[in-house]
Amino acid sequence: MASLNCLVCRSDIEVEEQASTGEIVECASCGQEHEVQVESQLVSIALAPEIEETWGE
Amino acid sequence: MASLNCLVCRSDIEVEEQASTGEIVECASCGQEHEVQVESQLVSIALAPEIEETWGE
Amino acid sequence: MTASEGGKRRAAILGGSGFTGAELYRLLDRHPEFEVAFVSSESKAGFPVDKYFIGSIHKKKPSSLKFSKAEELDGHYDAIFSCLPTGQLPKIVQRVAQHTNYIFNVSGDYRLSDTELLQKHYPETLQHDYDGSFHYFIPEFCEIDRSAKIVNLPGCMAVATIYTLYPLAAEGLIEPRVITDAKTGSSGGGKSTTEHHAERSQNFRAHKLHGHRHRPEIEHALALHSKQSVDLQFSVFSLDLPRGIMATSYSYLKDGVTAADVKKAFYSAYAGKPFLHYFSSGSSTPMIKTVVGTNIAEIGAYVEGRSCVSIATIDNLLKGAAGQALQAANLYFGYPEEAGLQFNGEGAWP
Amino acid sequence: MTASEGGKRRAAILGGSGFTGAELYRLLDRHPEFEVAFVSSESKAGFPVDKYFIGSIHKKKPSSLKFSKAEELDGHYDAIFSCLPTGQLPKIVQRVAQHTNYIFNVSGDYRLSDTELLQKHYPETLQHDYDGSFHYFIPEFCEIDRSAKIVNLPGCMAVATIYTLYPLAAEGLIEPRVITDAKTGSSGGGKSTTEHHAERSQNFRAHKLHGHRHRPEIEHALALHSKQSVDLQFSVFSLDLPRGIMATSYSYLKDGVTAADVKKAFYSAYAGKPFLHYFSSGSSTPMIKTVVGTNIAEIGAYVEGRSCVSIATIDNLLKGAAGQALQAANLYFGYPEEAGLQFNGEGAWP
Amino acid sequence: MTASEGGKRRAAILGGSGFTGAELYRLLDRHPEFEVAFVSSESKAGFPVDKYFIGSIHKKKPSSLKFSKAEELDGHYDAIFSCLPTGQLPKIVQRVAQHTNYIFNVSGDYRLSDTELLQKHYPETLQHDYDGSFHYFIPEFCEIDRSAKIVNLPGCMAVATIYTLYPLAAEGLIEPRVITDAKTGSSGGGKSTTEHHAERSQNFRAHKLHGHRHRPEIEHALALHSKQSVDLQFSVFSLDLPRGIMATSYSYLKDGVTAADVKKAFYSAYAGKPFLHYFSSGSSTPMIKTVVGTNIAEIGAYVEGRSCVSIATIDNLLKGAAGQALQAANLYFGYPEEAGLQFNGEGAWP
Amino acid sequence: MTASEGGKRRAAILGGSGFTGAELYRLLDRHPEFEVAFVSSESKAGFPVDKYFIGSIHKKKPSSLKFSKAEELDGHYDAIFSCLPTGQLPKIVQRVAQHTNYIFNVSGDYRLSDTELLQKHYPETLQHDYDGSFHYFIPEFCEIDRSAKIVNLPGCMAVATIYTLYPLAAEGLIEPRVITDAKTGSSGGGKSTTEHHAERSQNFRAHKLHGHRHRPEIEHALALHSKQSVDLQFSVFSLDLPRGIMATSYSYLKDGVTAADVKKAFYSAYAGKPFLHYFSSGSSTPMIKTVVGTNIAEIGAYVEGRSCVSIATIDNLLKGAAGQALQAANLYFGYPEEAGLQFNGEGAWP
Ligand SMILES: NC(=O)c1ccc[n+]([C@@H]2O[C@H](COP(=O)([O-])OP(=O)(O)OC[C@H]3O[C@@H](n4cnc5c(N)ncnc54)[C@H](OP(=O)(O)O)[C@@H]3O)[C@@H](O)[C@H]2O)c1
Ligand SMILES: NC(=O)c1ccc[n+]([C@@H]2O[C@H](COP(=O)([O-])OP(=O)(O)OC[C@H]3O[C@@H](n4cnc5c(N)ncnc54)[C@H](OP(=O)(O)O)[C@@H]3O)[C@@H](O)[C@H]2O)c1
Ligand SMILES: NC(=O)c1ccc[n+]([C@@H]2O[C@H](COP(=O)([O-])OP(=O)(O)OC[C@H]3O[C@@H](n4cnc5c(N)ncnc54)[C@H](OP(=O)(O)O)[C@@H]3O)[C@@H](O)[C@H]2O)c1
Ligand SMILES: NC(=O)c1ccc[n+]([C@@H]2O[C@H](COP(=O)([O-])OP(=O)(O)OC[C@H]3O[C@@H](n4cnc5c(N)ncnc54)[C@H](OP(=O)(O)O)[C@@H]3O)[C@@H](O)[C@H]2O)c1
Ligand SMILES: [Zn+2]
Ligand SMILES: [Zn+2]
Repeated sequence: MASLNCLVCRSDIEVEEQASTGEIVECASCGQEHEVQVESQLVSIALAPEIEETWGE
Repeated sequence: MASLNCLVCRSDIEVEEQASTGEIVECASCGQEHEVQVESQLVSIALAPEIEETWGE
Repeated sequence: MTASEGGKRRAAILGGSGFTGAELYRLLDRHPEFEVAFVSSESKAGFPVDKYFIGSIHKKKPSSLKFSKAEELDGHYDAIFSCLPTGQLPKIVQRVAQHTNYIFNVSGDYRLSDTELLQKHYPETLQHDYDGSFHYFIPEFCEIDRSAKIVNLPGCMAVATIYTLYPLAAEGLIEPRVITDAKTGSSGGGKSTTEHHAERSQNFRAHKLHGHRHRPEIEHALALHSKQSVDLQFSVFSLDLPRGIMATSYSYLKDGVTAADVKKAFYSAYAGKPFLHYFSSGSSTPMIKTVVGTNIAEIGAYVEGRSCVSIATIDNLLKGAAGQALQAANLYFGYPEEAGLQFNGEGAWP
Repeated sequence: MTASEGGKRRAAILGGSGFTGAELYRLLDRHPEFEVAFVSSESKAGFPVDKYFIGSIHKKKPSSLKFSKAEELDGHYDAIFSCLPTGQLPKIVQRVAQHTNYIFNVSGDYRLSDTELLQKHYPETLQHDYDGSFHYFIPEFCEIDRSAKIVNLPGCMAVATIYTLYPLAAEGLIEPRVITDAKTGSSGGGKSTTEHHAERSQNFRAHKLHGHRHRPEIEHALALHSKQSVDLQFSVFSLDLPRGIMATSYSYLKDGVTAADVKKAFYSAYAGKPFLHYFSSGSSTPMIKTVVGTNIAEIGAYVEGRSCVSIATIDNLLKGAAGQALQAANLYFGYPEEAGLQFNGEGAWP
Repeated sequence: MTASEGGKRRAAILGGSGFTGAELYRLLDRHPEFEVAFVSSESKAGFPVDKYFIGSIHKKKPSSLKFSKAEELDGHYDAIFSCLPTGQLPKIVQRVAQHTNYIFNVSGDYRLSDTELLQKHYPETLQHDYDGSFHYFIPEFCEIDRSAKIVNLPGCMAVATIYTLYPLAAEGLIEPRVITDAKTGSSGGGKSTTEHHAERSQNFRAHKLHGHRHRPEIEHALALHSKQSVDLQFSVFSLDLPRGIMATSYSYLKDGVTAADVKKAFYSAYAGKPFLHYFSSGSSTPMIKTVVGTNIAEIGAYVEGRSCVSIATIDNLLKGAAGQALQAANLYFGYPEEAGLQFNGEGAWP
Repeated sequence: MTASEGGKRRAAILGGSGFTGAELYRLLDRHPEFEVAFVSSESKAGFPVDKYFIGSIHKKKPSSLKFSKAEELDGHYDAIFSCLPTGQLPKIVQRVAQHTNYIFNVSGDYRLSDTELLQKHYPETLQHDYDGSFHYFIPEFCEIDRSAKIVNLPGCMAVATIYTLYPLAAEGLIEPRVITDAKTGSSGGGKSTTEHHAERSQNFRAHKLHGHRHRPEIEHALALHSKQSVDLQFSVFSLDLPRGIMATSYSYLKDGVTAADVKKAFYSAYAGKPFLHYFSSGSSTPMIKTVVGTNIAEIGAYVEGRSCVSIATIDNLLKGAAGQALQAANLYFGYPEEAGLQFNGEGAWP
């Protein structure tokens, strides 16, 4: 279980040991989605991809 | 059981004894809806009301 | 409360031939726990309900129920849904109240309690005696009060605006001066309108810039549930769309309040509410097209510096009226909040 | 056929980031018996599917599935739905066919069999080897043929037109010369279009007056199921609407044929078909607005003297493509025909 | 004929507060030779004309003219334009005729002469005495008849259809059976409609499939000017647009008639007519968007084999009514045909 | 300045195949004093201009002019109108400037002068040398500066917003914090867009809530001409319309400022400006429909208490771009301000 911080509101985010890259975890305080990244056992998180909109203009 | 004829295609339409005024019966050949009318035991049918549209113009 | 034979609760709809009445009929007709036993219309009395509603053309077994005049209301109903024009229910409320456990009212009649404001915006409410009690009810924020016979739902533009401001006001995050620029489709005015299609079509124009009666309702509702009061400029515009509302609120964050505080306020207020979809992450913003035909409110808040833009979109006839009323009834009768309100069409695009 | 773990059948979508692919994803995602295990897109490969689809914004648990390139297709699928642009499937069909029981194809590739017509309208089909068999399948008229690996669905305007003419042709009621004036919304052309919103908006114009490739398809399909052949003039027009098709067919009744004969032909052909709503009685006529968002075809036939006007409306992305394909899959796999295709939003008005 | 002081001709508009009346007021107001001296409206009588018309908001010097009741008509006018609802002019025609040289009538009252058809479609015309003479007048095809006091303009959908068929019929190129599928915007029904914006919006539906009263008018007009008669199936559909008509006619060429014959017929009939733009070459097809706001009819004819599709688009309020009436008046008074009918806005795109 | 033969001034259009370029071509083509001698397009080079423009289909004598590549620009022009995408003109400005007296530029390149803001919003402007001078020019507020070779017109949403705020800021009537909620049609983004008609249609959504590059332009322009500066929250929304902008600004009056002060400020600023129609009295409010196709800005200001709502509507392609540029050229060359900018279509309703 890795303990990380929300990239928006700094609240603690718990990521389970067996989490795998690409999994989405939500911050429990502000709802921000993060994408889990596991590299040689090291767990980190990045902001999750946003809905892609191609509105033009 | 009254035996009547479809007002559109003339096919037989069976109306059950206990049918009451206002009930809708469909012709089994052409689908036309009819409204049952019971007057002093006498059963007859009329074309059922249509969807009422107020489109203007 | 008595359930009808077949175990379903008996429901009546007053003003059932109008836009919101038709939607309520459609929703109740598919609801697992209700059955519609009475639908009023003055002009269509005697005409079969399922032959009138465009919404019933795809029904395989049309019902034999006919419209009745409101005065023919008789017997007992578990719930009466009133979709009459504002000002009509107060005239008959004493009598109607005797026939039911609850009146779920989508009109404006019992949304305010201040006598002066009532006199200005809802004079009929004052002019007619009603010795029961009533309750202003937003499903997501208000306590269920089973002692009140009239459960009055919020206004459609009012509630969209409240969704944009509630977390900000409840947490006391913003300066009092707030501006809401609301845009609405044409069904918001009901079936009787003098505005021609050819005039509304291909246009965008102001509907009411000052003095809209949803303004005191919003201010009042926020005051009830908030740490702070707001001083609202509320203006409404007309879209060339049949359905849908967007309310866009502009506020300034108090000194020291951050974008993360705003996110936390919205998330904690709305997470878990089945029909409130707060866009917690990033770039998505509420649209009208994706809420039309659903009971969902899309909500987002976007901060830059101290400036906060918060937006909510709803379908005025569903989350703004009929769906909201059914959601309330579900809660009052102890049914799942989403019963009869999930539409598999959600998500069709484009 | 092998069902996947959890008992659900594994489905793949090719061309899953387009308009029809998105609808199929939405439908399969809620279907009780299917699970989507692969979605192809060349341009979005690697991007999470539920982050791309507007239709997924209201999903509570986004899936972790990502788009893959079509060439990455691997393993076995109970059903592969192909939503590629016309001309693409033939290039990879030999390989794709090895990974599935059935390919349900919404493109035009395997709708015709005449070599000359194929050469003219679907040259790619001829240019690439395919040693399996295929089957043109309209759910309401065609027999299930489980020996064919490719189940090719009809064209969207073709099928709307066929619904207007099938009973007349099948019973041999009309003279051969028939005219169809079809109108379509803008999603019919797929997500890649060069037509600007500002150009299509507030306009109504001809799209293709002669030579549309749905014409031979219609003539062929009617010939297969009919006592008579028709000689069709087929013209298509563009509506300022995102979705929906109306096909209006004009025919002349043979001498002696009556309005009642026409009614009987339509009623006997369509009564009991779950998605074909024939307006048997009177004044209702098919509209686009009431079929959008549904898998329903509204159908009517209106006779005066010897002149017959028959009309069908459908949603091009549902009954014209994704819904039709799922309806076919339901029939092929022995599920209820309506599984996953009932939308509670049906009937919303206005 | 007497010209008023300042040299301008005095014009009156009956039914001047409606859609076509407002357009006529706008056109006459800028016309170099006419001045509007009387505008009738029953409901707005006494109200200043330029305060009522949206079309006048940009006028720098609003006129002081007020609406009057039709019965207040007095004095002499060079031209009276009648924009009353069909059936109203016959009631007052005897009196109105005394006050003018010509009545240019956009209603249907004096379009037909067959008593049986009048009884069916325009009963008021028969019920009221009128001892003068009248003339059905399409500016491009009909002779000026200065002996007739009533110059009756064609119906808006009728004239669009006539433009699609006239060259074919006049030259006797087609088989008699012809089909016209016409689509119209919502202003075609006038300002009093019961159709709600929310119902028409986002829809496309049939308006009248059989029995439209423009059908006998078209058949009659073509017979007058043609070598052959046509047997017309005429159906009308409703567009979600405020203005504009497209008439699409489907005909079969007689044996031996070629595409070149059709081109020659259209070109020789329409070349040189200032408001008829025949697309003689290539791929352009008539659209609604490019004729709205103009007095132009776009016309095209497209042949494949023996099948001919001919299309015309017009603005129903201009070329279909007010513009056509002014064009007629220009011809009757000997002014340039285009006077007051050139709009520099033509060609705005998109 | 040299006039061409025939006495007309020679004009060139860069980026002439786009939306604003096409409008400029249409306007100049009818202008009494200009003749278009060069039109650039990279993709259409060699194609006849009048065969490309939809706006030319009704021209009786198509011109023989063909599109050229921008690099082929040669000879001398009295005026060059640049309608290139923002960022393109700076790349070639040194060369272009040698061929003309003035460049009227509708792109954003030379609207700002602050280096930091340029770096952020218009980096190309900084990256390319230009040793001449330029001038930001709003026809109604700015002095003519004939020493500047580049006359840069304002942004379309910027100028609509400026019209709502200029009198308030110029007279110092409001508190600094101002909010503008702007709505725009789809042609605002130019002909190359990735937004599909089916996606924009039947929707209303946010386009850009924070960080729009018209914001610094507005703040800057107001500061130049005003007693006070404003701190603007500027958000933009997308309408399902091809053309038209509404900017709605919300401000608070300073203590002691009255509704009458606001009226006086607007009236004195705008009375007499030929294209600014200030609704000085009463209940009229600006609409999009009545300005589309015109060079007019409708403007209104509505006060209740200390809250002021001011609104302006324009056609983005005319008053927001091509019309504005021609109005500027008229002023620079000493022609009547309205030359070539009066459309008789003004006032068509509905
Ligand atoms: N439309 C919305 O988006 C919306 C949203 C939230 C709340 N509301 C509120 O909901 C209420 C109904 O709105 P709506 O849009 O459904 O209106 P509507 O379409 O005009 O329908 C009104 C209904 O009341 C009936 N009615 C009219 N006058 C009546 C009278 N004097 N006595 C008894 N019945 C009468 C009408 O039937 P007959 O004419 O056949 O008699 C019709 O059934 C209004 O108070 C409105 O403010 C509407
Ligand atoms: N739209 C309708 O109403 C309708 C109705 C009936 C039938 N159809 C048929 O259904 C098919 C799909 O239509 P649509 O409207 O969904 O089209 P669309 O929106 O253009 O989608 C096409 C899909 O194919 C992918 N694609 C494009 N080019 C490709 C290539 N060269 N190789 C592999 N994949 C490619 C696209 O993904 P990427 O671009 O991300 O790679 C996208 O996922 C067409 O054959 C059409 O005729 C459409
Ligand atoms: N709209 C079209 O596209 C079009 C095209 C071609 C021909 N037409 C024909 O033109 C005529 C007018 O059409 P419209 O669209 O302008 O109709 P409209 O908008 O309904 O206007 C009708 C006018 O007549 C007046 N009026 C109504 N009832 C009257 C009565 N009983 N006695 C005297 N005046 C009365 C109305 O004024 P008040 O209500 O203020 O009294 C109004 O000024 C119709 O005959 C129509 O068929 C219309
Ligand atoms: N649209 C509006 O409402 C509006 C309003 C105010 C200001 N503006 C500004 O006006 C400018 C033009 O806008 P628009 O809407 O007319 O755009 P547009 O429709 O995209 O037209 C752009 C024009 O520039 C040409 N072009 C494109 N890329 C080029 C390049 N790399 N080099 C040279 N020429 C190129 C195009 O021709 P080819 O593609 O044929 O080469 C076309 O003629 C923009 O800066 C815009 O911000 C627009
Ligand atoms: Zn967080
Ligand atoms: Zn029958």
